[in-house]
Amino acid sequence: MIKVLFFAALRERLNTATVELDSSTLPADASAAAVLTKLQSRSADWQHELSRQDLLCAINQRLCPLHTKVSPGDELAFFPPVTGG
Amino acid sequence: MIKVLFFAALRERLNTATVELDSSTLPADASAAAVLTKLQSRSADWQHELSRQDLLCAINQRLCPLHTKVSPGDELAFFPPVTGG
Amino acid sequence: MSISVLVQHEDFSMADEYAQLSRDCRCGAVVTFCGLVRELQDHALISMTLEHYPGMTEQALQTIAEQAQQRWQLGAVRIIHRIGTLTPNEQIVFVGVASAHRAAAFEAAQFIMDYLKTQAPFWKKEHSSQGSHWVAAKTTDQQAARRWE
Amino acid sequence: MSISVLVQHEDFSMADEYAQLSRDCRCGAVVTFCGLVRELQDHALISMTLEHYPGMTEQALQTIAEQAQQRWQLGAVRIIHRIGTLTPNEQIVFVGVASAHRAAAFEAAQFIMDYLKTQAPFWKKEHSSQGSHWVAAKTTDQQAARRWE
Repeated sequence: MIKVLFFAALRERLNTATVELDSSTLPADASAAAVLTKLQSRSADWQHELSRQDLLCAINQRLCPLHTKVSPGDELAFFPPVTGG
Repeated sequence: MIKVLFFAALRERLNTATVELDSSTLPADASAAAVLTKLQSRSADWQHELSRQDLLCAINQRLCPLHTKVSPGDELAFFPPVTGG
Repeated sequence: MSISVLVQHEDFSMADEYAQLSRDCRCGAVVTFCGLVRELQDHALISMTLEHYPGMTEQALQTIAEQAQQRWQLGAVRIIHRIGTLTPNEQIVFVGVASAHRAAAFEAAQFIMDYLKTQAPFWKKEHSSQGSHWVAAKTTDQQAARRWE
Repeated sequence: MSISVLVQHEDFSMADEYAQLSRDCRCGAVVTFCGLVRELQDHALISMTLEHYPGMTEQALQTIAEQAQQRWQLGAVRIIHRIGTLTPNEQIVFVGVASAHRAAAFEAAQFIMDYLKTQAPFWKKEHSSQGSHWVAAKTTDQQAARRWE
Protein backbone atom coordinates (compact mmCIF):
# COMPACT_ATOMS: atom_id res chain seq x y z
CA MET A 1 0.00 0.00 0.00
CA ILE A 2 0.94 3.63 -0.52
CA LYS A 3 -0.57 6.20 1.80
CA VAL A 4 -1.28 9.62 0.34
CA LEU A 5 -1.98 12.65 2.55
CA PHE A 6 -3.49 16.01 1.60
CA PHE A 7 -3.19 19.19 3.62
CA ALA A 8 -4.70 22.64 4.07
CA ALA A 9 -6.68 24.11 1.14
CA LEU A 10 -6.11 20.99 -0.95
CA ARG A 11 -7.45 18.73 1.81
CA GLU A 12 -10.50 20.96 2.10
CA ARG A 13 -11.19 21.13 -1.63
CA LEU A 14 -10.81 17.37 -2.07
CA ASN A 15 -12.71 16.87 1.17
CA THR A 16 -10.17 14.11 1.85
CA ALA A 17 -7.23 13.92 4.23
CA THR A 18 -5.92 10.46 3.35
CA VAL A 19 -6.10 7.96 0.50
CA GLU A 20 -4.68 4.44 0.48
CA LEU A 21 -3.49 3.21 -2.92
CA ASP A 22 -2.84 -0.40 -3.76
CA SER A 23 0.80 -0.38 -4.92
CA SER A 24 0.06 -3.28 -7.28
CA THR A 25 -2.06 -0.94 -9.42
CA LEU A 26 1.08 1.15 -10.05
CA PRO A 27 4.09 0.24 -12.24
CA ALA A 28 7.09 -1.04 -10.25
CA ASP A 29 9.13 2.11 -10.94
CA ALA A 30 6.25 4.57 -10.51
CA SER A 31 7.10 8.15 -9.57
CA ALA A 32 5.16 10.59 -7.40
CA ALA A 33 3.93 12.07 -10.66
CA ALA A 34 2.40 8.69 -11.63
CA VAL A 35 0.59 8.59 -8.29
CA LEU A 36 -0.68 12.10 -8.92
CA THR A 37 -1.95 11.11 -12.38
CA LYS A 38 -3.72 8.11 -10.93
CA LEU A 39 -5.43 10.33 -8.32
CA GLN A 40 -6.37 12.91 -10.96
CA SER A 41 -8.33 10.24 -12.83
CA ARG A 42 -10.75 9.86 -9.93
CA SER A 43 -13.00 12.77 -10.94
CA ALA A 44 -13.09 16.10 -12.73
CA ASP A 45 -12.70 17.85 -9.36
CA TRP A 46 -9.66 15.82 -8.44
CA GLN A 47 -8.29 16.32 -11.94
CA HIS A 48 -8.63 20.07 -11.44
CA GLU A 49 -7.30 20.32 -7.91
CA LEU A 50 -4.36 18.00 -8.45
CA SER A 51 -3.25 19.79 -11.62
CA ARG A 52 -2.24 22.99 -9.83
CA GLN A 53 1.30 23.91 -10.79
CA ASP A 54 2.26 25.05 -7.31
CA LEU A 55 1.50 21.78 -5.48
CA LEU A 56 4.34 20.52 -3.32
CA CYS A 57 5.14 16.85 -2.85
CA ALA A 58 6.70 15.03 0.10
CA ILE A 59 7.75 11.39 0.21
CA ASN A 60 8.24 9.96 3.67
CA GLN A 61 7.99 13.46 5.11
CA ARG A 62 10.69 15.03 2.95
CA LEU A 63 10.02 17.52 0.17
CA CYS A 64 10.97 16.04 -3.18
CA PRO A 65 10.43 16.61 -6.89
CA LEU A 66 7.55 14.82 -8.66
CA HIS A 67 9.87 12.58 -10.66
CA THR A 68 11.05 10.87 -7.44
CA LYS A 69 10.31 7.10 -7.39
CA VAL A 70 7.87 5.73 -4.82
CA SER A 71 7.97 2.32 -3.18
CA PRO A 72 5.33 0.19 -1.44
CA GLY A 73 4.93 1.42 2.13
CA ASP A 74 5.87 5.00 1.30
CA GLU A 75 3.94 7.91 2.75
CA LEU A 76 3.26 10.51 0.07
CA ALA A 77 1.81 13.95 0.66
CA PHE A 78 0.56 16.66 -1.65
CA PHE A 79 -0.08 20.16 -0.40
CA PRO A 80 -0.22 23.83 -1.40
CA PRO A 81 2.80 26.12 -0.90
CA VAL A 82 3.51 26.43 2.80
CA THR A 83 2.65 29.61 4.71
CA GLY A 84 3.96 29.17 8.23
CA GLY A 85 6.32 31.37 10.20
CA MET B 1 38.14 78.83 23.76
CA ILE B 2 38.10 75.47 22.09
CA LYS B 3 37.75 72.42 24.30
CA VAL B 4 39.55 69.26 23.18
CA LEU B 5 38.73 65.85 24.67
CA PHE B 6 40.72 62.61 24.45
CA PHE B 7 39.34 59.15 25.11
CA ALA B 8 40.36 55.58 25.85
CA ALA B 9 43.91 54.50 24.93
CA LEU B 10 44.72 57.98 23.61
CA ARG B 11 43.60 59.62 26.87
CA GLU B 12 45.75 57.17 28.81
CA ARG B 13 48.85 57.61 26.65
CA LEU B 14 48.61 61.42 26.75
CA ASN B 15 47.67 61.19 30.41
CA THR B 16 45.21 63.94 29.60
CA ALA B 17 41.42 63.94 29.26
CA THR B 18 40.83 67.57 28.35
CA VAL B 19 42.74 70.51 26.92
CA GLU B 20 41.48 74.06 26.53
CA LEU B 21 42.90 75.97 23.58
CA ASP B 22 42.75 79.73 23.17
CA SER B 23 40.96 80.17 19.82
CA SER B 24 42.89 83.40 19.19
CA THR B 25 46.07 81.33 18.77
CA LEU B 26 44.43 79.62 15.77
CA PRO B 27 43.72 81.10 12.31
CA ALA B 28 40.11 82.20 11.84
CA ASP B 29 39.33 79.38 9.40
CA ALA B 30 41.28 76.70 11.27
CA SER B 31 40.30 73.07 10.71
CA ALA B 32 40.36 70.15 13.13
CA ALA B 33 43.63 69.19 11.44
CA ALA B 34 45.13 72.58 12.43
CA VAL B 35 44.11 71.95 16.05
CA LEU B 36 45.73 68.52 15.87
CA THR B 37 48.97 70.03 14.50
CA LYS B 38 48.98 72.61 17.30
CA LEU B 39 48.57 69.83 19.88
CA GLN B 40 51.28 67.70 18.26
CA SER B 41 53.78 70.52 18.79
CA ARG B 42 53.48 70.19 22.55
CA SER B 43 56.00 67.37 22.90
CA ALA B 44 57.54 64.40 21.14
CA ASP B 45 55.06 62.13 22.92
CA TRP B 46 52.07 64.16 21.79
CA GLN B 47 53.57 64.38 18.31
CA HIS B 48 53.77 60.60 18.23
CA GLU B 49 50.38 59.82 19.73
CA LEU B 50 48.44 62.38 17.70
CA SER B 51 50.01 61.26 14.42
CA ARG B 52 48.28 57.88 14.37
CA GLN B 53 46.47 57.40 11.09
CA ASP B 54 43.45 55.72 12.64
CA LEU B 55 42.48 58.55 15.03
CA LEU B 56 38.86 59.61 14.79
CA CYS B 57 37.69 63.18 15.21
CA ALA B 58 34.39 64.56 16.50
CA ILE B 59 33.30 68.18 16.50
CA ASN B 60 30.44 69.02 18.84
CA GLN B 61 29.88 65.31 19.38
CA ARG B 62 29.57 64.33 15.73
CA LEU B 63 32.15 62.32 13.80
CA CYS B 64 33.70 64.46 11.09
CA PRO B 65 36.70 64.55 8.77
CA LEU B 66 39.83 66.40 9.84
CA HIS B 67 39.38 69.12 7.25
CA THR B 68 36.19 70.32 8.98
CA LYS B 69 36.41 73.93 10.19
CA VAL B 70 36.29 74.65 13.90
CA SER B 71 34.80 77.72 15.58
CA PRO B 72 35.34 79.29 19.00
CA GLY B 73 33.25 77.45 21.59
CA ASP B 74 33.41 74.15 19.70
CA GLU B 75 34.00 70.89 21.52
CA LEU B 76 36.56 68.77 19.69
CA ALA B 77 37.42 65.19 20.49
CA PHE B 78 40.13 62.83 19.25
CA PHE B 79 39.97 59.12 19.95
CA PRO B 80 41.03 55.68 18.70
CA PRO B 81 38.69 53.54 16.56
CA VAL B 82 35.62 52.64 18.59
CA THR B 83 35.16 49.13 19.97
CA GLY B 84 31.72 49.03 21.58
CA GLY B 85 28.85 46.69 20.92
CA MET C 1 26.53 22.97 19.06
CA SER C 2 23.00 22.24 20.25
CA ILE C 3 19.89 22.15 18.07
CA SER C 4 16.44 22.12 19.59
CA VAL C 5 13.16 22.16 17.71
CA LEU C 6 9.62 22.30 19.08
CA VAL C 7 6.17 22.22 17.42
CA GLN C 8 3.37 22.83 19.90
CA HIS C 9 0.14 24.71 20.49
CA GLU C 10 1.32 26.12 23.83
CA ASP C 11 2.82 29.58 23.95
CA PHE C 12 6.54 30.05 24.58
CA SER C 13 8.46 32.49 26.75
CA MET C 14 10.93 34.70 24.93
CA ALA C 15 12.64 35.35 28.28
CA ASP C 16 13.18 31.64 28.97
CA GLU C 17 14.38 30.97 25.44
CA TYR C 18 16.82 33.85 25.53
CA ALA C 19 18.11 32.81 28.97
CA GLN C 20 18.80 29.33 27.64
CA LEU C 21 20.56 30.61 24.51
CA SER C 22 22.75 33.09 26.39
CA ARG C 23 23.84 30.56 29.01
CA ASP C 24 26.75 29.39 26.88
CA CYS C 25 29.28 32.14 27.54
CA ARG C 26 31.53 31.30 24.62
CA CYS C 27 28.78 32.87 22.51
CA GLY C 28 29.00 36.64 22.45
CA ALA C 29 26.06 37.13 20.10
CA VAL C 30 22.43 36.07 20.43
CA VAL C 31 19.93 36.91 17.69
CA THR C 32 16.24 36.15 18.08
CA PHE C 33 13.30 36.43 15.72
CA CYS C 34 9.69 36.35 16.86
CA GLY C 35 6.77 36.26 14.47
CA LEU C 36 3.43 37.49 15.82
CA VAL C 37 -0.14 37.28 14.53
CA ARG C 38 -0.61 40.52 12.65
CA GLU C 39 -3.80 42.54 12.22
CA LEU C 40 -5.20 42.48 8.69
CA GLN C 41 -5.04 45.74 6.77
CA ASP C 42 -8.65 45.99 5.63
CA HIS C 43 -10.78 44.16 8.20
CA ALA C 44 -10.52 42.77 11.70
CA LEU C 45 -8.75 39.47 12.19
CA ILE C 46 -10.56 37.33 14.73
CA SER C 47 -8.13 34.43 14.80
CA MET C 48 -5.79 32.31 12.73
CA THR C 49 -5.50 28.54 12.55
CA LEU C 50 -2.17 26.91 11.84
CA GLU C 51 -2.41 23.49 10.23
CA HIS C 52 0.72 21.34 10.00
CA TYR C 53 1.95 17.96 8.83
CA PRO C 54 2.68 16.13 12.10
CA GLY C 55 6.09 14.50 12.06
CA MET C 56 7.27 16.22 8.91
CA THR C 57 7.27 19.68 10.53
CA GLU C 58 9.69 18.63 13.28
CA GLN C 59 11.89 16.88 10.73
CA ALA C 60 11.85 19.87 8.36
CA LEU C 61 12.80 22.30 11.13
CA GLN C 62 15.57 19.99 12.34
CA THR C 63 16.94 19.75 8.79
CA ILE C 64 16.86 23.53 8.36
CA ALA C 65 18.71 24.00 11.67
CA GLU C 66 21.32 21.45 10.60
CA GLN C 67 21.82 23.21 7.27
CA ALA C 68 22.39 26.47 9.17
CA GLN C 69 24.89 24.72 11.42
CA GLN C 70 26.82 23.50 8.37
CA ARG C 71 27.00 26.99 6.87
CA TRP C 72 27.89 29.00 9.99
CA GLN C 73 29.74 28.42 13.24
CA LEU C 74 26.91 28.37 15.73
CA GLY C 75 26.71 27.61 19.43
CA ALA C 76 22.99 26.93 19.67
CA VAL C 77 19.87 27.00 17.51
CA ARG C 78 16.35 26.93 18.87
CA ILE C 79 13.19 26.86 16.73
CA ILE C 80 9.64 26.86 18.12
CA HIS C 81 6.57 26.91 15.91
CA ARG C 82 3.06 27.03 17.29
CA ILE C 83 0.08 25.25 15.75
CA GLY C 84 -3.69 25.43 16.23
CA THR C 85 -5.78 28.55 16.72
CA LEU C 86 -4.07 31.82 17.67
CA THR C 87 -5.44 35.32 18.14
CA PRO C 88 -4.01 38.73 17.15
CA ASN C 89 -0.74 39.65 18.82
CA GLU C 90 -0.05 36.07 19.88
CA GLN C 91 3.37 34.63 19.19
CA ILE C 92 3.61 32.20 16.25
CA VAL C 93 7.26 31.40 15.77
CA PHE C 94 10.57 31.79 17.57
CA VAL C 95 14.02 31.41 16.08
CA GLY C 96 17.03 31.94 18.32
CA VAL C 97 20.67 31.61 17.35
CA ALA C 98 23.75 31.96 19.57
CA SER C 99 27.18 32.33 18.01
CA ALA C 100 30.61 33.72 18.77
CA HIS C 101 30.08 36.24 15.97
CA ARG C 102 27.14 38.49 15.25
CA ALA C 103 27.28 38.13 11.46
CA ALA C 104 26.91 34.34 11.76
CA ALA C 105 24.05 34.70 14.26
CA PHE C 106 22.19 37.22 12.09
CA GLU C 107 22.64 35.32 8.84
CA ALA C 108 21.75 31.94 10.33
CA ALA C 109 18.55 33.34 11.87
CA GLN C 110 17.55 34.87 8.52
CA PHE C 111 18.40 31.68 6.66
CA ILE C 112 16.30 29.61 9.08
CA MET C 113 13.31 31.92 8.74
CA ASP C 114 13.59 32.04 4.93
CA TYR C 115 13.72 28.25 4.70
CA LEU C 116 11.04 27.75 7.33
CA LYS C 117 8.75 30.03 5.32
CA THR C 118 9.18 27.99 2.15
CA GLN C 119 9.95 24.43 3.26
CA ALA C 120 8.30 23.67 6.60
CA PRO C 121 4.78 22.26 6.18
CA PHE C 122 2.65 24.82 8.03
CA TRP C 123 -0.42 26.52 6.57
CA LYS C 124 -2.25 29.55 7.93
CA LYS C 125 -5.98 30.08 7.69
CA GLU C 126 -7.26 33.49 8.71
CA HIS C 127 -10.67 33.97 10.29
CA SER C 128 -12.14 37.48 10.04
CA SER C 129 -15.53 39.13 9.91
CA GLN C 130 -15.34 38.50 6.14
CA GLY C 131 -15.07 34.73 6.61
CA SER C 132 -12.16 32.31 6.54
CA HIS C 133 -9.47 31.97 3.93
CA TRP C 134 -6.13 30.28 3.47
CA VAL C 135 -3.19 32.65 3.40
CA ALA C 136 -1.49 32.74 -0.01
CA ALA C 137 2.22 32.02 -0.28
CA LYS C 138 4.32 35.10 -1.07
CA THR C 139 6.74 35.26 -3.97
CA THR C 140 8.94 37.49 -1.78
CA ASP C 141 9.40 34.50 0.55
CA GLN C 142 10.46 32.32 -2.38
CA GLN C 143 12.92 35.00 -3.48
CA ALA C 144 14.29 35.37 0.05
CA ALA C 145 14.97 31.62 0.25
CA ARG C 146 16.59 31.54 -3.17
CA ARG C 147 19.36 33.97 -2.21
CA TRP C 148 20.95 31.26 -0.04
CA GLU C 149 21.36 28.81 -2.91
CA MET D 1 7.60 54.80 14.62
CA SER D 2 9.26 55.06 18.02
CA ILE D 3 12.99 55.31 18.67
CA SER D 4 14.39 54.83 22.13
CA VAL D 5 18.05 54.89 23.09
CA LEU D 6 19.66 54.27 26.47
CA VAL D 7 23.26 54.38 27.72
CA GLN D 8 23.61 53.15 31.28
CA HIS D 9 25.65 50.98 33.61
CA GLU D 10 22.60 49.09 34.87
CA ASP D 11 21.68 45.77 33.29
CA PHE D 12 18.60 45.47 31.08
CA SER D 13 15.90 42.83 30.85
CA MET D 14 15.55 41.15 27.47
CA ALA D 15 12.05 40.04 28.50
CA ASP D 16 10.92 43.60 29.28
CA GLU D 17 12.46 44.97 26.09
CA TYR D 18 10.84 42.30 23.96
CA ALA D 19 7.47 42.82 25.65
CA GLN D 20 7.65 46.52 24.85
CA LEU D 21 8.64 45.93 21.23
CA SER D 22 5.95 43.33 20.59
CA ARG D 23 3.18 45.44 22.10
CA ASP D 24 2.50 47.18 18.81
CA CYS D 25 0.41 44.55 17.07
CA ARG D 26 0.74 46.02 13.58
CA CYS D 27 4.28 44.66 13.73
CA GLY D 28 4.45 40.97 12.89
CA ALA D 29 8.22 40.69 13.20
CA VAL D 30 10.52 41.41 16.12
CA VAL D 31 14.28 40.90 15.79
CA THR D 32 16.60 41.29 18.75
CA PHE D 33 20.35 41.23 19.09
CA CYS D 34 22.16 40.84 22.40
CA GLY D 35 25.91 41.16 22.78
CA LEU D 36 27.46 39.48 25.81
CA VAL D 37 30.90 39.67 27.42
CA ARG D 38 32.78 36.78 25.87
CA GLU D 39 35.51 34.65 27.42
CA LEU D 40 38.96 35.23 25.95
CA GLN D 41 40.42 32.39 23.92
CA ASP D 42 43.82 32.09 25.58
CA HIS D 43 43.44 33.29 29.18
CA ALA D 44 40.71 34.04 31.69
CA LEU D 45 38.87 37.33 31.37
CA ILE D 46 38.24 38.85 34.78
CA SER D 47 36.24 41.85 33.67
CA MET D 48 35.84 44.47 30.97
CA THR D 49 35.47 48.22 31.30
CA LEU D 50 33.47 50.18 28.78
CA GLU D 51 34.50 53.80 28.42
CA HIS D 52 32.26 56.16 26.47
CA TYR D 53 31.95 59.79 25.39
CA PRO D 54 29.03 61.06 27.48
CA GLY D 55 26.49 62.91 25.39
CA MET D 56 27.95 61.84 22.07
CA THR D 57 27.07 58.17 22.59
CA GLU D 58 23.36 58.88 23.00
CA GLN D 59 23.42 61.21 20.01
CA ALA D 60 25.32 58.69 17.85
CA LEU D 61 22.89 55.87 18.70
CA GLN D 62 19.90 58.13 18.04
CA THR D 63 21.35 59.09 14.63
CA ILE D 64 21.99 55.44 13.73
CA ALA D 65 18.40 54.53 14.68
CA GLU D 66 17.08 57.42 12.56
CA GLN D 67 19.14 56.30 9.59
CA ALA D 68 17.67 52.81 9.95
CA GLN D 69 14.20 54.30 10.09
CA GLN D 70 14.84 56.17 6.83
CA ARG D 71 15.99 53.01 5.06
CA TRP D 72 13.33 50.56 6.25
CA GLN D 73 9.71 50.69 7.35
CA LEU D 74 10.01 50.11 11.07
CA GLY D 75 7.54 50.18 13.94
CA ALA D 76 9.99 50.56 16.80
CA VAL D 77 13.73 50.65 17.44
CA ARG D 78 15.30 50.22 20.85
CA ILE D 79 19.04 50.45 21.55
CA ILE D 80 20.63 49.95 24.98
CA HIS D 81 24.38 50.07 25.56
CA ARG D 82 25.94 49.47 28.94
CA ILE D 83 29.03 51.29 30.25
CA GLY D 84 31.41 50.75 33.16
CA THR D 85 32.79 47.45 34.40
CA LEU D 86 31.14 44.19 33.30
CA THR D 87 32.05 40.57 33.97
CA PRO D 88 31.97 37.50 31.69
CA ASN D 89 28.53 36.53 30.41
CA GLU D 90 27.04 39.91 31.31
CA GLN D 91 24.96 41.69 28.70
CA ILE D 92 26.65 44.60 26.91
CA VAL D 93 24.31 45.75 24.19
CA PHE D 94 20.70 45.28 23.10
CA VAL D 95 19.23 46.15 19.72
CA GLY D 96 15.56 45.44 19.11
CA VAL D 97 13.59 46.21 15.96
CA ALA D 98 9.88 45.69 15.32
CA SER D 99 8.51 45.85 11.79
CA ALA D 100 5.63 44.60 9.70
CA HIS D 101 8.13 42.56 7.67
CA ARG D 102 10.88 40.28 8.82
CA ALA D 103 13.40 41.30 6.13
CA ALA D 104 13.19 44.93 7.27
CA ALA D 105 13.54 43.95 10.93
CA PHE D 106 16.56 41.72 10.27
CA GLU D 107 18.34 44.18 8.01
CA ALA D 108 17.71 47.18 10.25
CA ALA D 109 19.04 45.32 13.30
CA GLN D 110 22.19 44.32 11.39
CA PHE D 111 22.64 47.84 10.06
CA ILE D 112 22.32 49.30 13.55
CA MET D 113 24.87 46.87 14.99
CA ASP D 114 27.32 47.46 12.12
CA TYR D 115 27.11 51.24 12.52
CA LEU D 116 27.18 51.05 16.31
CA LYS D 117 30.39 49.01 16.10
CA THR D 118 32.12 51.62 13.94
CA GLN D 119 30.55 54.98 14.81
CA ALA D 120 29.36 55.02 18.42
CA PRO D 121 32.07 56.24 20.82
CA PHE D 122 32.50 53.26 23.14
CA TRP D 123 35.83 51.63 23.95
CA LYS D 124 36.42 48.27 25.63
CA LYS D 125 39.30 47.54 27.98
CA GLU D 126 39.76 43.92 28.97
CA HIS D 127 41.17 42.92 32.35
CA SER D 128 42.63 39.43 32.58
CA SER D 129 45.29 37.60 34.56
CA GLN D 130 47.71 38.90 31.90
CA GLY D 131 46.92 42.52 32.70
CA SER D 132 44.70 45.12 31.06
CA HIS D 133 44.54 46.11 27.45
CA TRP D 134 42.36 48.08 25.10
CA VAL D 135 40.47 45.97 22.57
CA ALA D 136 41.63 46.61 19.00
CA ALA D 137 39.11 47.62 16.37
CA LYS D 138 38.36 44.89 13.81
CA THR D 139 38.64 45.41 10.09
CA THR D 140 35.72 42.98 9.69
CA ASP D 141 33.55 45.53 11.52
CA GLN D 142 34.66 48.26 9.13
CA GLN D 143 33.85 46.00 6.19
CA ALA D 144 30.45 45.11 7.63
CA ALA D 145 29.54 48.79 7.95
CA ARG D 146 30.75 49.59 4.44
CA ARG D 147 28.28 47.22 2.79
CA TRP D 148 25.42 49.61 3.68
CA GLU D 149 26.94 52.56 1.82
